[in-house]
Amino acid sequence: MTSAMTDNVPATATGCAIPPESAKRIYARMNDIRNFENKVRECFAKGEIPGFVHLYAGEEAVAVPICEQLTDSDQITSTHRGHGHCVAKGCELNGMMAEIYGRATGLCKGKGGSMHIADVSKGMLGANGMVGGGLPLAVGAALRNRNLKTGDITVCFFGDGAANEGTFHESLNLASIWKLPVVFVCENNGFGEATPQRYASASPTIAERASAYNMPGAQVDGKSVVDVYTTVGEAIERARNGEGPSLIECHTYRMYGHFEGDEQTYKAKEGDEKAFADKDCIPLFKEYAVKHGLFSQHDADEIEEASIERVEEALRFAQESPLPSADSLFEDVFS
Amino acid sequence: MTSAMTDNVPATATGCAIPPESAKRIYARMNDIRNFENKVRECFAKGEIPGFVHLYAGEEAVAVPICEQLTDSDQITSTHRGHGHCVAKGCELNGMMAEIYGRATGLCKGKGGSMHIADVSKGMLGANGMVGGGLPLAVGAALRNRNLKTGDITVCFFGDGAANEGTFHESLNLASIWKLPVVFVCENNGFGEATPQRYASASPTIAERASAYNMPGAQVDGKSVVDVYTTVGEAIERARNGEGPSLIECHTYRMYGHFEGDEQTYKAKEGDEKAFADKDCIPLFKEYAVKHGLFSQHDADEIEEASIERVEEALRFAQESPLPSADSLFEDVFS
Amino acid sequence: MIDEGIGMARTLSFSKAINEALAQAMREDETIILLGEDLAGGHGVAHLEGKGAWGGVMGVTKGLVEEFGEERVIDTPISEMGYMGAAVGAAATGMHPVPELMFNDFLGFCLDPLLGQGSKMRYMFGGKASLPLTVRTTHGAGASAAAQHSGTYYGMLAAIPGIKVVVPSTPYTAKGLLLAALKEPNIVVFSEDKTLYSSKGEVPEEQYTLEIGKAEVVQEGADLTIVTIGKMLFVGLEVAEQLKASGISTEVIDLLTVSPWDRETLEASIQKTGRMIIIDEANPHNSVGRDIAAVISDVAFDYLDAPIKVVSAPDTPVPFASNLEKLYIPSAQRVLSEADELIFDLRSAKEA
Amino acid sequence: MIDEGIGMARTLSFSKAINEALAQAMREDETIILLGEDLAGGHGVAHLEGKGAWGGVMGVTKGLVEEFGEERVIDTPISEMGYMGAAVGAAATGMHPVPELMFNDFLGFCLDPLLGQGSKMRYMFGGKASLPLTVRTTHGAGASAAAQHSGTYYGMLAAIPGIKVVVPSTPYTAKGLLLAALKEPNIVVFSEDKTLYSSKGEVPEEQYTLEIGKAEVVQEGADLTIVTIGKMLFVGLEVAEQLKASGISTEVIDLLTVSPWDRETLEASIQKTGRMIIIDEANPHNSVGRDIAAVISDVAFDYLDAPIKVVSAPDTPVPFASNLEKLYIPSAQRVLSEADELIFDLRSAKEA
Ligand SMILES: Cc1ncc(C[n+]2csc(CCOP(=O)(O)OP(=O)(O)O)c2C)c(N)n1
Ligand SMILES: Cc1ncc(C[n+]2csc(CCOP(=O)(O)OP(=O)(O)O)c2C)c(N)n1
Ligand SMILES: [Mg+2]
Ligand SMILES: [Mg+2]
Repeated sequence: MTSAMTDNVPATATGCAIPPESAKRIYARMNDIRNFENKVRECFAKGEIPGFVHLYAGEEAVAVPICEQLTDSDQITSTHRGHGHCVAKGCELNGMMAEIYGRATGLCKGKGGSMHIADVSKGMLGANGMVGGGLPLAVGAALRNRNLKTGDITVCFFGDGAANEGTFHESLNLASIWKLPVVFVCENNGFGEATPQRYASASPTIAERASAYNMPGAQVDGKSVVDVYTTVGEAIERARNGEGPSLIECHTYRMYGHFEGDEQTYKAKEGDEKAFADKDCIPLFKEYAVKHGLFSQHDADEIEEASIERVEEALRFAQESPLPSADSLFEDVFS
Repeated sequence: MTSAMTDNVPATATGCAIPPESAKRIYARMNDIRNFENKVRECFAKGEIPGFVHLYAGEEAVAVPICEQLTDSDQITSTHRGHGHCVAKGCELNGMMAEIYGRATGLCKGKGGSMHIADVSKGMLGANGMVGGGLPLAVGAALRNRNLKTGDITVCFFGDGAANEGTFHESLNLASIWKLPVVFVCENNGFGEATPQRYASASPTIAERASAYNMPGAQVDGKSVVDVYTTVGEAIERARNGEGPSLIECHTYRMYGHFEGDEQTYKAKEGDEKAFADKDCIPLFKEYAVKHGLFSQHDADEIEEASIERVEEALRFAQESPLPSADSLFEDVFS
Repeated sequence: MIDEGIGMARTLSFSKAINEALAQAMREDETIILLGEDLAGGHGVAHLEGKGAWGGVMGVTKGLVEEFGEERVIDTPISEMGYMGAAVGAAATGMHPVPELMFNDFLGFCLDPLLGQGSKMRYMFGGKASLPLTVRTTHGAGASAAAQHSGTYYGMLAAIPGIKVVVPSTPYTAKGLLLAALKEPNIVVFSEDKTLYSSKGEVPEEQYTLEIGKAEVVQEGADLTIVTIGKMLFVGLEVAEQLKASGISTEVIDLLTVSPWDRETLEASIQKTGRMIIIDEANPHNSVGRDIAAVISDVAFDYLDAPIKVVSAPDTPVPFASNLEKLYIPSAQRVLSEADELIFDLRSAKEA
Repeated sequence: MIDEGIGMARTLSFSKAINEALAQAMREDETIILLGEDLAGGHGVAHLEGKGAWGGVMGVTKGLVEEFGEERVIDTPISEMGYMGAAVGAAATGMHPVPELMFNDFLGFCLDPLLGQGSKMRYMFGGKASLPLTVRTTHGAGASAAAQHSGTYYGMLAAIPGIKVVVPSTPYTAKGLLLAALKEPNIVVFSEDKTLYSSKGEVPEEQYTLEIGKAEVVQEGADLTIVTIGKMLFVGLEVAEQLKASGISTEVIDLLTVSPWDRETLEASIQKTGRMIIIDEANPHNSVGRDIAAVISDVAFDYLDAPIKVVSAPDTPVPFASNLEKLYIPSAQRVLSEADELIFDLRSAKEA
């Protein structure tokens, strides 16, 4: 691992490790997440979507470049803010939108909703409404990878707030003593609900907790696709080589509220926090990619248009899909 | 705090901070624990005591010099290996022995037994059969101390094994962000049941985990009364002064098995571990105390005799005490 | 703001009634502290100094940090086991903590302080500890919150010796029961149906307590007893209303305390009516509803004119899709169809 | 060592029967892994290399690490939430983990993986996950282990949709049910009464399965049905024996699976006998015993000659003192006294 892993300042890009094909897919998926989320937000405001909806918008540069480096048989665990992880891991937008609409054609037949979208066949082990609930699951998936010697690895996404749950402690300790192929990715967006991370966590950074588990820890600018790609890429490499787990803290920020309806009075209106909030990872990446010749402006235009079309199509699909049948209430409790 | 707090090698005594009166009381209580435990062991082997019995013998130099620096209104939380903490905090031997015998005159009317001896009036919040269960309780007691501004502090005893429970993580984090008057004392006896700490914990020491909670951490030779007295004394001082929590790891060793009946095949038969095991904190402290004039050999003889007599008396008291009445089965569920 | 006269009942929402009970009790008893996630919110944010960002995820504790400060309205990290255990430790040393578990579905993160520690402490210590502790939490489906945020688990807590469990149904019962809990030297779990928060009702401004362990006969009747828990009161009343058309006189009893539940009131009722339906939104097995049915079927055996019916959620997690969730929650229609024989017999008897 | 012939039943202890089931299943299915505290013990101790120090705190898993190695018999740190959650994650990705929760009293440290995650996963995912997971744990008073190590909490787990719960009573049922659980694609909690470990019984050497969800009629009878859970079988048999002297013919049914419990067998029995006593060592409220009583009182209402009696532990934690603990556990004497009316009537009827 580079020294960035233990450095206190976000790493900066030193070159481009991202192949052009990957860069295009990354850009497409970042757009898919943003467009999908904006659409969900719009339909939630119209009252078409019920329940709790936690949007990932603004954090695309975390999940997407990480999942780009995973195969379908690698697993990820997710959070209540899971739409982004789903898209990044390759879940179908149609099935996702239908799920959020509670339709029979949803990825979970409409029985899970926003907080539980899953597609195990894609290695997406489910959005998870329990904060900290995904960490032990990731340890288990990684244990399976170790025992069955499949070469698969597991990426565990969790928030800065989740890092104060006991499951964080137990899971990192277990993964370390068993040297499991897992990468713990903390999405530090500065808040757990309305509570700042700097109040809730005794340690200034989450990354520095890695040393308590004898594993490498690093911080990275979570708005930079390249930084995330590179640093987490090294951790993924470590995991694949059987060198054990790592903890990477990605500094990011929610574009919207904790959930839809949140007035966000706790967000800074000026200063460093506001400046960081205003950095948008999507145009930043486009600019970088075009400048470094990963794709052209024309490619970008095409990708953007196609993404909008996909999301429109997903919405149509969801809206036209049937509700689940009454019988399905009783199904799927046991195999 | 001294540099010992962050040093990787056990601190050594640099002088004697223990007043002579304290030294005598410490020596008496160490003897009380040892004699009490040996008696319990003997009576357990004879079949007079049922259930699970976890002996503290060998670890006296941890609890006693710490509790010597506490008042009756300071609180401690304890573990399944709680007899030593009880004696150190001033619980009556008669009531303790009667409790272990399940008699009506026991400190808990015979309803708690070895694993639940408590005397809230002495600030002893109970031996605790749940590994890691005491840590959050200590945070709560310390929160009470802070809110009611009583000047009391809380000492939380827990094992190396307990340091892998999520409650360790959550409790240290809470205590730190709220700057509570609590001292976390890890009794690292090298094992959790039959599992070595070096396997179960990813971090080589427990003390180094303190930095994840932004609090001072130290290791100390838990067989040395003076080292424990001094280092934990500083942490107690910190707590009393409102400077927040500390974590002290006391290296110690069980004289007997995890519980009575354990064959202890996992213990080393030679080498460093065996050498450390063979160091007996009680004669070591006597030697030190006599040499430094804290008390005389004659004082020591008297203390030893009186202790044996107290334990004999406690046994008589227990054996002659009545069983709890049948009605008491239904009592004490609610206030 | 509204009526200020003592003894005057104003119309308050369920959540405001709870808020008022907390504030009134906290003014009188400085040992009461609140602990939970975002009870205030925004702790440490400069421009919010002294003000909460949220006042609870559902706004129930709004304004309390402003009045009582951050030492008594304590925002916690997401550490349920830690702060619930701390509440037990604080209670054992003389405070009266009121931890909030945002959703009872998170019980899996903080059960030991309740099951392993708090509920057993007084007993294990031979009576030498008191646990004045009020756990506030929420339950219930109907908010499209899906399987992990919609469960009804008061029954799981009611199974534990050493814990009392209260389930209010209206703003009036919420305030009176919460004030009673805040005077109890025991662990009381106070479980609020999240879909009731905006419901309104008359609530006296001054303090009053409702006895924990006492059910309320909301409507007297002669032919059938319907026992309800929490929000199911309104389902029970709807059923009673529908049966009235057939001349059936229904006694509706709001259980209010699910542990210890009020055997006396229920027995008196069944001795009069001979028939009982219990409506409990929890999953069916090992539920409070079944507990009551088992006990009343035994002790009132000779008075029973029909088997006791328990109407509950199905034996499944809570589904997300709104149409399924609606089928999940017991409704008047479900009660009528599950108790069809009993009702048919009653109707026939009336007609005869 | 003992008999080697296929189909031959040897006398084995309850714990050895469990051990044998684990070993046999692990030989055939490499996805089965065991996780728990000191299942082997002494991990990392040089002079124990490849050998366990303990083989489980009560010796149940002795010898397994020697045969299957440390990758499949995994000693865990004291991190119940971590390893129980890991078991769920491993199950969802194709393993069949067998986590051991040393005492069911520690449920408070690991409930979320069961309540919040595992039991709901398949449902929330619309049927797109399978959870082959067998949780072994222990329950029961009688070992002077006091309040935190003696509870009986299978009822709490049986209340959760999506979890099956099995309680074996004998070495034979233990082996057959555990082998069945190890073939199930669902979460099965296998709860062992710790005071039964040294009990002996006939056990075939080869593999066999007993159907999960099926009760066993241990003894047929015509006048009274006694339903027992786990160790309570022996209390039930003792009662039956005593009643025999009065000419009362008792059907004794060993429930074996407490969720889903075998309604069919119980209904058939009560239709024959008209009287039922259920013996369940759990605390009374919201227990499996009361669940059965409620359901059977309803569905077999017309067959009941007397109220169904549930004999259970009192509504208290488990006391330490041996004399109190003895009173705590349901005994034949307690059954006879709590069901005195029912038995008096039966006796009178026989004499008449
Ligand atoms: C066990 C549990 N506790 C509390 C909650 C309520 N809750 C939902 S999201 C959230 C904040 C999570 O913060 P963080 O982990 O930083 O993730 P973020 O929302 O910032 O992405 C909380 C407290 C929950 N869902 N689960
Ligand atoms: C929550 C919980 N998990 C497991 C156990 C079983 N158990 C009792 S003592 C013990 C070992 C504790 O080790 P440590 O904390 O180092 O304390 P020590 O016994 O060495 O003093 C274990 C695993 C328990 N009592 N509680
Ligand atoms: Mg966050
Ligand atoms: Mg230890």
